[in-house]
Amino acid sequence: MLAHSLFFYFFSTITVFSAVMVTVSRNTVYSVFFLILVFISVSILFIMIGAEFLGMIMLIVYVGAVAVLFLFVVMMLNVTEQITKRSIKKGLINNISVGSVVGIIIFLELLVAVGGWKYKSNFAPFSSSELDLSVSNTHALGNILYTDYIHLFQISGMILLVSMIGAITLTFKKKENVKRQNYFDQIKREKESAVSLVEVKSGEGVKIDE
Amino acid sequence: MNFPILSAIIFIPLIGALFIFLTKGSQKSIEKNSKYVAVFSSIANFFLSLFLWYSFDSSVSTFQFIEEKNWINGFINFKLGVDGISILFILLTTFIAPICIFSGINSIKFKIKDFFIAILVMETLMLGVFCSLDLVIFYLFFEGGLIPMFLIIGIWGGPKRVYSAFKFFLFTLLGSVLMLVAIISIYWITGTTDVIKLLNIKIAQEYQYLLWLAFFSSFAVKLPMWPFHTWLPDAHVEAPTAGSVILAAILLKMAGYGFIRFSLGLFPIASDYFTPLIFTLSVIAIIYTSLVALMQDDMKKLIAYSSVAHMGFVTIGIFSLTKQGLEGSIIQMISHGLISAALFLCVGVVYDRYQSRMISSYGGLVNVMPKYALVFMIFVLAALGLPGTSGFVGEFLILVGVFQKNILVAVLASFGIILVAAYMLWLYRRVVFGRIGSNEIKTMLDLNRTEIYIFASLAFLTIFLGIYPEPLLNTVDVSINNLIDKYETDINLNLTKTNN
Amino acid sequence: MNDIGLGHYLTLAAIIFTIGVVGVFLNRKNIIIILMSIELILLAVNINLVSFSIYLQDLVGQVFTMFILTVAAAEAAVGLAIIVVYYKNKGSIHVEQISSLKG
Amino acid sequence: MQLISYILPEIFLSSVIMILLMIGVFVKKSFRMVNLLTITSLLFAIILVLNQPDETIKIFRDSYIIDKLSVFMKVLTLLFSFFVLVVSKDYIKNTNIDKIEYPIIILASTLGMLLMISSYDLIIFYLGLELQSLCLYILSSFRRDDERSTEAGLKYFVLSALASGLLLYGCSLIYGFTGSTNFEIISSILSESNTGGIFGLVFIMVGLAFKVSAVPFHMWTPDVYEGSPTSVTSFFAMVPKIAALSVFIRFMYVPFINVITQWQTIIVFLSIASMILGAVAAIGQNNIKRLLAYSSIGHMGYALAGIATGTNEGIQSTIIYLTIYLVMNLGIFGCIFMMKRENVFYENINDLSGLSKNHPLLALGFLVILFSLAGIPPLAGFFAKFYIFMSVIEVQMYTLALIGLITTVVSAFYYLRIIKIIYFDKPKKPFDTNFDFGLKLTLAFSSILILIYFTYPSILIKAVSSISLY
Amino acid sequence: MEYAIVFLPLVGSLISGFFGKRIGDKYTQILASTLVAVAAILSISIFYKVLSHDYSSNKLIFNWISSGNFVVNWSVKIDSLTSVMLVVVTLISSIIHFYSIGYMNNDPHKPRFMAYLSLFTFAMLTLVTADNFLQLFFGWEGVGLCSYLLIGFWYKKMSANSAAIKAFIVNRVGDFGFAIGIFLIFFYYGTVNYSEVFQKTPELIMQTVNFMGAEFNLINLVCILLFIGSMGKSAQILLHTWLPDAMEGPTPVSALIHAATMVTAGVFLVVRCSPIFEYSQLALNIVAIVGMATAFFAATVALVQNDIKKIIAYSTCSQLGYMFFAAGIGAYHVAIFHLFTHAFFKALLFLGAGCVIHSFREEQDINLMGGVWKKIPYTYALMIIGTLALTGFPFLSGFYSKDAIIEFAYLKGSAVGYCAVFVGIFTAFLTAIYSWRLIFKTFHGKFNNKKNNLSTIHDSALIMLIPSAILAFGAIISGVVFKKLFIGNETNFWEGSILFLEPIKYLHPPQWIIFMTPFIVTATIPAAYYLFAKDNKILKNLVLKNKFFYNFLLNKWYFDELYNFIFVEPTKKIGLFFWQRGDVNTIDKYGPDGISRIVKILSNKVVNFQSGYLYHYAFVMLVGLSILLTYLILY
Repeated sequence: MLAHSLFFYFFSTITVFSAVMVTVSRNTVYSVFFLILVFISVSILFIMIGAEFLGMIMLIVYVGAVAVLFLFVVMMLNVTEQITKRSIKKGLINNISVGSVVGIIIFLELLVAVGGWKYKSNFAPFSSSELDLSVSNTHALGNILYTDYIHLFQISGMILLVSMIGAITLTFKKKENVKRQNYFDQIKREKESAVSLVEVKSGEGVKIDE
Repeated sequence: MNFPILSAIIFIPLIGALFIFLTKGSQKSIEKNSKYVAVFSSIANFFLSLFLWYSFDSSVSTFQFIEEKNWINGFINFKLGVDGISILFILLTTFIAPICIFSGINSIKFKIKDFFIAILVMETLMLGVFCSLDLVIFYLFFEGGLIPMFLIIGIWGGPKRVYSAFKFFLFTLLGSVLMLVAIISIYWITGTTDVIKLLNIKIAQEYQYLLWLAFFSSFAVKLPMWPFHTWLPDAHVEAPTAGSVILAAILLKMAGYGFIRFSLGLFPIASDYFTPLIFTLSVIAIIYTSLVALMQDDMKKLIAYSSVAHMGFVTIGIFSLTKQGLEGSIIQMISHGLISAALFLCVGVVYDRYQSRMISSYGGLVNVMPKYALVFMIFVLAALGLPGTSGFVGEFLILVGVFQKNILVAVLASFGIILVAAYMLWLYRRVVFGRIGSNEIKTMLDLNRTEIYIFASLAFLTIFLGIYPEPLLNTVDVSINNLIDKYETDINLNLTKTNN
Repeated sequence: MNDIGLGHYLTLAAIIFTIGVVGVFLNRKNIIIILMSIELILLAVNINLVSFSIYLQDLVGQVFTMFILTVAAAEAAVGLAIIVVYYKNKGSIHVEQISSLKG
Repeated sequence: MQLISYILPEIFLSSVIMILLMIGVFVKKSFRMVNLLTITSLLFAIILVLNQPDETIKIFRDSYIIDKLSVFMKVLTLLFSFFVLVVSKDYIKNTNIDKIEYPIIILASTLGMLLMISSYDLIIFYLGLELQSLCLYILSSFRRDDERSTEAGLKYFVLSALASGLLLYGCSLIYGFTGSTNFEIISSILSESNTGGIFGLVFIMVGLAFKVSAVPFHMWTPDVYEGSPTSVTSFFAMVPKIAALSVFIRFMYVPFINVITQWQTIIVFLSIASMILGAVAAIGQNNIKRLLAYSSIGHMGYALAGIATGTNEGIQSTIIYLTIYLVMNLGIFGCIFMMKRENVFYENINDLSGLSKNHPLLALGFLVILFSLAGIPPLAGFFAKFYIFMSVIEVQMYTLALIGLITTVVSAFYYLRIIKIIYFDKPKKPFDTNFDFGLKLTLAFSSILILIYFTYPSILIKAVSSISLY
Repeated sequence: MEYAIVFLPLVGSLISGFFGKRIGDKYTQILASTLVAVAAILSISIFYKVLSHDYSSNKLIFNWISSGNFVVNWSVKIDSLTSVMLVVVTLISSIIHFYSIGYMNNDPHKPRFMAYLSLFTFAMLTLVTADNFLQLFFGWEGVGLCSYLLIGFWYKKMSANSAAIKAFIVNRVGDFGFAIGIFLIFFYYGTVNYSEVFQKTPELIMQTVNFMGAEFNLINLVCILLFIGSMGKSAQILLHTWLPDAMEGPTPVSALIHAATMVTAGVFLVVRCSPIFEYSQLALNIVAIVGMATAFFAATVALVQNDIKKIIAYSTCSQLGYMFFAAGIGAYHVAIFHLFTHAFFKALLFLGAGCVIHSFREEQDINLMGGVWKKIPYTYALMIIGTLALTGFPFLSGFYSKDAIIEFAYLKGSAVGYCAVFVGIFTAFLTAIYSWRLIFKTFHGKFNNKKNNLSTIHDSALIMLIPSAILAFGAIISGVVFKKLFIGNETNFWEGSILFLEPIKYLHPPQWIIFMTPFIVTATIPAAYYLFAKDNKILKNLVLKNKFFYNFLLNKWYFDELYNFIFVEPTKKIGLFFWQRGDVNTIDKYGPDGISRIVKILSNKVVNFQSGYLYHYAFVMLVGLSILLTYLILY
């Protein structure tokens, strides 16, 4: 129990600290790194409380893919160094204190919700898919993911497809002036069409590429 | 009789409008054809409504020619019908509409096709107001009138037309949305919006006051009563002649009709309770606007203010709840419909020729336009309630009626009659008499044939009804009796209830 | 103090959530930070769900988390794509300069 | 197999998406074909939806529901996606966004909405929501060379992601405090003393309010409407609202029905705020799309008022309102798609100046639709409002009704302003007239429908009268 | 026949009005005059019938208004009073119709003039033949209208138009009272028909009524209100200001309307309502006092006026005063008798004045005339006859009627009566002075006119002189002939139309009273001749010494200025105030315009709020969230 507490406090401190650093650090690259740190520590917490599949997935998906994507974009756009000069724009929200007040209010309200939990006596949860302690977490998840939740799985596939299409549509630019190899054309080529004779009048050029 | 004559009357203009909408061809032929269609459909409608009047049985107090169709599933029926009160307004509407169209032929210079459509649609909506026997249908037509009127003011209006059109639209819309709340509330309170049923249901007293006020807000703006009247002068001033005519002759009457039919009919106790309010506002309207009218330098504005004053008479007449007062109000509304229409046409005549509504730009018109001077004189006199014109009958009956209820109000209102004479005659003097003001006036042409016919018909009716208003009085007689009887029983019932 | 229960995890989630939320609107740097803040918010949700799931002995929460992870990844991809496109047009992704649409 | 037939429309759409993707990739210059196929497949999907059994069916362990509401809403969604594609054909071609991805993404987003509409479980709801949101992010920044379009996309993305973050947080609370993600179970467990659950409710409502752009979660709306390509704006203005509202209704009336006192005031607040802001803010606008954004905020305020009543009549009135609103918006966007001079589209209100002179029919269309949007009888827009107020007054929410009516008057002002510009001002250069037949037909269809709706207003009542959740 | 009398003028009017241009000036004039003349002959025959057969009738034309128990008919009621009025109206009218043919010779609008005159005659006839108050009111306003039209006949003259409007509006003020009187009558009697009202009056003597917050006796109130109407129409003091101004109209108009007929409608009304007035001593006293005040006031003003027509107008005013105080002391028949004779001689005076003006080519200032009596002898003779009749020179018509008034006043025996005697005699004296002043200044002395040469001045055409001569004849003999009938001791001519509650005492007043007036009147002639024609130094001295008094009279006791100050200007100011401050700056400013301004300001605020910054938007969302959460926590 003590170990649990120690680990919890340790990693949650790291999590909170890193989360703060994500938003306040001046260098965007650092922000990404802190984000990775957040993910790592949270995934450790997940593993600690028994959701080891999710913990691992989190490492893979977030740290391995998402964060790297972030890093990639940050590098690509070359926006690592932030303009440090303070904003001179006036306005209520530019004031950090007001923002923090709102933030604190929201936080306190969330705590009220959390507190609501404490006062719930003998709460009997409805459980549709109870944890089967005999199998591992991954196994249990796998069991229901492809049976009961197959439709969700399919939908998430659709989501990924769409995001792929979207990312491509938005960023992919066909370069017009670059000559590309076209395998099909190459293979399809017949002997007859390989060479064609053109009569060239003097003084005029020939268009090669149709 | 199975022929749906009311629907026919309501929708003939609409069909006419549709025809005009669908006319194709060269600019000229469109204009010509649409002119014919407009004139034909409006006049045909007038004759049809005359026939309606002819076949109307004025000895029965119930609604006649009732048509009922299932409309909104389950709760609202499309119900039409007329009684002695509404039939007169139908006649007025179908009579004024052709006049507007003729006036439009004379004075509208562009988009004449659209103009006819607007007028005919307007006619349909106005007729719908007077025919409908369901609150929702009534509201539908009542509000729908805003659209064509807005366009008429805005498209064919004067220089400040945008402001006026907006003011007109928003002001009246604001007034009537409250009525919508009230109508819906009535539905939930009583379970119906059918006027005939509602007339026989007693709405609980505690609801009546608020409902009455909601209806009042709509009618008071539309009528208009002081202090909700300021849209009227603006709208009138900027509207084209035909627009002013419709506005003054019919649109304002919708509110008066509403007061009689709904405020009195549905909320007798509240009407009784709020009568002092109405009296106060009306008396203020009569005196205040008469004084304001005195100082106007714009002809149309002056007439507009005088309309406010005249409608003030109407309201006190209605809420006097005496036979004379009510009948007087109805006659006053009809006659004001004729007279104010004619007065606006009079202004329109000179406006078409000289493009100015300022009193100061005229003078000495009688020298070049003697026929015009005569016509104008007749209607000025009718407006100031000279005996022998319909204006007198209405005003006098109203005052006789009010006198029985509240002497002070009657006296103050009569005071308005003096002021009316002052500003109308002053107006006439400045415009028509005196020396010719400018060279342009010298070249102005007198009334043409169409104008003469228009004015002659209006003048004939004005004087005829002034000398022999019996046809109108006979028509409304039974309905009014019925209304008053019902009202009084309701009041007495309430009195005994509170006493016990 | 000793007993680490659900409340602790929920509180942690709440803190991270708050940081994420505040990060969205107090951040005056570039838009990518905002994206990361949003990732923080999602993370907070995940913490909530997982801890509930464990506490309730119910797998649905974890399944939910799975899908949120998926969606978050997809969202990040699309979001970054949009940022890239925007950057190409504008030459900057500084939050205070993104205001050509207003009023 | 029985199961498959219930989700046939969804399966059909997914497969169409894949097939079209294939076609698009492998057939050169295939935009026209893909577009056409998308349009036809939407129509076909409507048939499939209508073909579903006429009873309430729950599948996938009660996480997916097919009932009257979902069928009606799905038909609307598909129908208006169809219309949006039809009317924006010209526009897409002229603004060089005629890529095959465009119709496909619209299709995918439609699929997402169908899922949302039918969802009976938090997870599937969330996935549907995200599917459509992702598509919308992409769509709004579809003119990737245009700074405004991409800015719109960016803003929409960030705010929407924030909103779905909040929504998810709410979902997690609901899950935690009721132990389930299924709507019915939530409904049976959630009570007023369940603070956490109620907090979850608020978070979820915020997310939904964002989707229907209710004040104060509307901030994205004007910018996104203005910045996005008009075809996308028209999509934004119509289709997602259907899904969002039906989900709103579903949430309020199924899982949260027992805490009605809690959410009722919130919705009333949202509704009033939206009505007021929608009325007030649109007044100074010059960009017609931006104006319509505010207008749609206002309209959603009215739609929410119907939900706030907590009665079946309320839901029905909201649905009727929504339907009529969609028809009107279809019309108005049809008009906007006609604001084209020499193949350049204009979106400033002043460009309409004197339209009535050069294009009387188009002007008339504008007139009818704008008056209808303003809610003036006897046009359809009036009936929309009328039903809403009927249900609002039935439960005696007079304040809501009064504020609603007064904002109607205020908002009439800016509709009138457009009419004024069209009818009262001096004409400018005429617009092009070479429009797509589909666009013309749609415009005529919607304006005539609005115009003659009063002759048979029962039609919608009949259609929705069987919808009841309460 | 009754119908013919009433409607022939209307027919004439309509024909000349609408078809005058087509028929031609001359035929129009002849037609209109003839029709009225026929009416006159018919009325004389009616009069004869009444005289000989006690004829009376009430013919219903048709129902005018019937609303509940408010039932009013169009009708022609004939009784003795009506028959007298018929004769006066149609006779004078037809004479003046003919006269106008000559007078309006140079006017381009002859048909219109004829139409107005005939229309007026019609209106006057409906007034006198009414059997109910409403028809009376119709005629009442009808004559007012015609008066308005005729005063403003020369529409190019701004002053004429103003005078016309003034006439109409002042009359309206009177009508205001009249109308309220009618309302009151209907309210308490339930009818407005004479016969029923008169029948019911005795039952309602004790009825009190709460009117404008005070308790009144019904009958008193009704009578006073009706009398207010009369005051307006008959130009009694306070409401008299329109009459002198009305002289802007053509002279035949002044003769017909503002001397002989219309202005006497007030007297007619009081006499007609004698069955009510008889029950209200208070009202009668008021009538008498107002009458006396008017008689005196008008006579003083007439003393110093310079416009020939205005002098006669004030004289009319003064004579009307006589009639009223006659009625006020209960001598209704004498009032009518004076009305009758006055119609002749006053019309004669006006027509004479018209001839004079004609001769001087539209000159009306008597200071600019003089010394022409030889040049225009016929006119001179007519004027002399008229003046003699007016001043009450023995054996001319005025003598009988005016003396009768004074006698009856004396016989009344009350304080008011004695007062009336004094005022009557003194006013008669003043009348004589100003009348002779007019004659002498106009016809005697030096020729003062610059515009015209003395040699060009000549008598008017026969078409003008002959009608005048007829009137002169009437002015001479009407007193003698009809004295017995109208006010004779044994006359029962008025039975059924005038009610005398207490039978009149046919005593004779003391001799000195009878002789005093003729004596004064006769004695004034030479004095006036000396003052005005021979030696005007005394006069000038007198004027110089009493400058203030002179100006006071010259400016008609400053009534116009006073009214202008009290009513006209404030009304305009209030109107302007209501318009500018009320409508524009209050109702509009804070009403529609104010609201729209607020909405616009609000709109700007909201639009500025939409700053375009992402963090801003997010912030708003979160604030919204926290508000909702806070609300729920506090809730």
